[in-house]
Amino acid sequence: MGDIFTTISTFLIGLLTGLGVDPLLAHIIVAFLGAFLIANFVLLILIVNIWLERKVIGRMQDRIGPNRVGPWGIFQTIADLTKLVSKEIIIPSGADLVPFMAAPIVAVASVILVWAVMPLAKTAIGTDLNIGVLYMVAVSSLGIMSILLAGWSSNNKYALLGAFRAVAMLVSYEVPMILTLMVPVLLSGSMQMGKIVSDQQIWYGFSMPVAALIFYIALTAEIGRSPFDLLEAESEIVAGYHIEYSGFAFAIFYAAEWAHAFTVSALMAALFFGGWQGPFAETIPTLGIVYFMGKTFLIYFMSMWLRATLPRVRIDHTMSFCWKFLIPMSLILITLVVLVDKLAALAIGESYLDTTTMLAMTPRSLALLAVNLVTGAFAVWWIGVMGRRERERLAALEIKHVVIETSAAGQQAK
Amino acid sequence: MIPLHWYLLVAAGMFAFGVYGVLARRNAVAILMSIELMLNAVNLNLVAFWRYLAPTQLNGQAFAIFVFTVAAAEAAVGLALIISIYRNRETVIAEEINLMKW
Amino acid sequence: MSEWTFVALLAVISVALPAVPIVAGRLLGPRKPNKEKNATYECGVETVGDTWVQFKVQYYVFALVFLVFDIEVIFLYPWAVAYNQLTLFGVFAGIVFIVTLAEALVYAWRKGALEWV
Amino acid sequence: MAFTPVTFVFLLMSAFALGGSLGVVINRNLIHAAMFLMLALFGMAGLFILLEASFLAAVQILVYIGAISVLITITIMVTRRIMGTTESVNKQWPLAAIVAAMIAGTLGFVLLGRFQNVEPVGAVPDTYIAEMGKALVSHQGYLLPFEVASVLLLAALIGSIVVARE
Repeated sequence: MGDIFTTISTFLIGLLTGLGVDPLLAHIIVAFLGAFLIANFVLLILIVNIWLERKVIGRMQDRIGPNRVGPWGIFQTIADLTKLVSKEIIIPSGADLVPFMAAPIVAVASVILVWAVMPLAKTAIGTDLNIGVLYMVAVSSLGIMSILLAGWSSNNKYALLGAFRAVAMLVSYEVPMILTLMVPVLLSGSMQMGKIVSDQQIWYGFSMPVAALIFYIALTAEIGRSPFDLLEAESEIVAGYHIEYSGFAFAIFYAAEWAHAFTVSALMAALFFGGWQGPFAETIPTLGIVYFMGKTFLIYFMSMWLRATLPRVRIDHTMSFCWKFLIPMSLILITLVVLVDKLAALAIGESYLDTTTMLAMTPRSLALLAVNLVTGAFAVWWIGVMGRRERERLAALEIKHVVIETSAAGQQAK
Repeated sequence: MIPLHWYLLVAAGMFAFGVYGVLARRNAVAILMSIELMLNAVNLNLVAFWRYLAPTQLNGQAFAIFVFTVAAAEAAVGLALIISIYRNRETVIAEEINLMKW
Repeated sequence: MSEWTFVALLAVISVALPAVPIVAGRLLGPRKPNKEKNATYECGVETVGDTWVQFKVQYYVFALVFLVFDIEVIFLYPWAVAYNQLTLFGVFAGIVFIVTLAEALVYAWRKGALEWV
Repeated sequence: MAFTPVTFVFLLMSAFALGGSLGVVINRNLIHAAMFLMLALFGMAGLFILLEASFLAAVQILVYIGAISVLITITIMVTRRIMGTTESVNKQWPLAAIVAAMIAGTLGFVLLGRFQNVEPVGAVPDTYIAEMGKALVSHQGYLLPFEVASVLLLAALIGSIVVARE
């Protein structure tokens, strides 16, 4: 009933086998169609996303945004794309051709491959790997490789510098990402994305708000968005690792970045905000995809909002924030969570682990919420202490600076 | 299913390449990369034997996991040594690092 | 293993989708290279010396600390999957592991290895 | 033996693994050697998937390609100055080639003699990751190696920070 995905795939397989195709081959063909659809969906939705983001950010900054091509400028992205296609792909002298061309392809592939394990609805998931979460992290770590390749093969100082910086930053933020990603795995006792979503009768984002927040910050850094857009800080390293790319090769990098931004919103929705969960989504899977996309776009809107609001953080602050705040906090959080949760489970018994209904999940969620609030309060206090310490350090420097300046001025006067 | 000895032959080939690299390469980083190849070949052997001979036991996988850990630790310390030597002696060529050679 | 079929197919598609337009762009697009155009872009100034400027060791140190934390994934993820079935002792064993990792972080911090300078 | 898609994938991944290894040991340009290393590691991950060790495959990509290769690439870039101008192999390379060929020959001989026609004794249990997690923290399992591994990582970190920063 209402399960459009299973219906279509059984229909297609039936059709193909009816035509005399080998059943194995029929399955492969249907899987191929599904994969083709997903990959194209990820890339084509960018046309909407880019326009939407430019429009939204324009409005937030009291501008109109794209408004020339088509009604409300809706065809702006297509016009841009056409321009990029017709441009020459320049290979700079001294570039290493194969890695230079492979880098944007790896970048896009690493994003699209994440969607293989994304649960779009109860019955619509590419493939529910038993290591789904780990697969996702592994695949997105290939993106780091593509940046290193691009920076190295361009034979450009800025590109290399940008790549080094990007890699240092991305690997750093991968640590809190991996650590907080362990939380959904801990709670659902599985790395399967399908199981993690279907276990969320109460969303993990509600029972574990601090983990969700750390995860979201780490993801924002992973996609290189404001306030962490140091990967392409125009004023510092020109454009970063893709400075020498032009034409469609650049368009591919650009697409990879935007697709990544959309993908992490979807991940956030799936892992912490219940994915396809919603009223009647259990019985009508088609509804699930609507909920999932709705949540994804809401989170995506959040990241647009952040981008329009926040200025860029300095690179050393970015790194300290990761290593000296996010990682210690996630370690503390995980330690407390496993300890309190296990003690509570031993105290309450079997019913504690029940995830079938919202009511059954309430005790566990409350326990976890308490742990999270305590950790969150500690985190707020801690960041206050660190901020004060940094300000005092800077103030001390300022005084020294003034002293040197005055003594230099004194010498000049003589 | 793919026969077991195919995997073992691939592992043996990789191991031999690694041996050649360790013995013949001059650059210390290249030697380290060859060592990584040999460790990987060993891992492939472990996993292949696990799959064919003892899929219900955990030993094969567990051993492979510890090999991973040791490989990572080895790479970290080895590369740090190479960087340190480079800074002191301006070279990463294994033959030129002969201060301790009698 | 059959569940990986989809991943393999998606991998082929996700490589082909960007590769085809890039290759087509190279073949069909305009192609008029000249010395000026292909020169390294440095905001109009001619580039001086090798691209291979010396890099700081600090990049290595960050990658190193990252490596140590990345390895922990191998151990902690299976532990996390088994978590709901573990005894209190098992949970403590995992906590000891995490604390040892935290010690590594504290050491790197105190040594100033986490400073970006 | 029938030629199935699985055979094709196996051959492709073996080609990646072996070709990548060859590239690592003969390439003069170290950065290219590092890229070949990544190719070899990727092929290895594919072989792990064929062997139904999907957890190890993911770890292979995450740890080896995502961390160790990055570390190696950064080291090459940091120590680059005199690279590429010198010979890539030393004077004893013919001897090394002979030794390697002998090792390969001996291993191949032994393997072909002993391990042909081995049939898998059973299927991999679905819950093996959870089993692994339980074994890692139990007395009967790998509790001691598990804790020692964390100490090893701590020691490696301390050692390499001290060495790299003098």
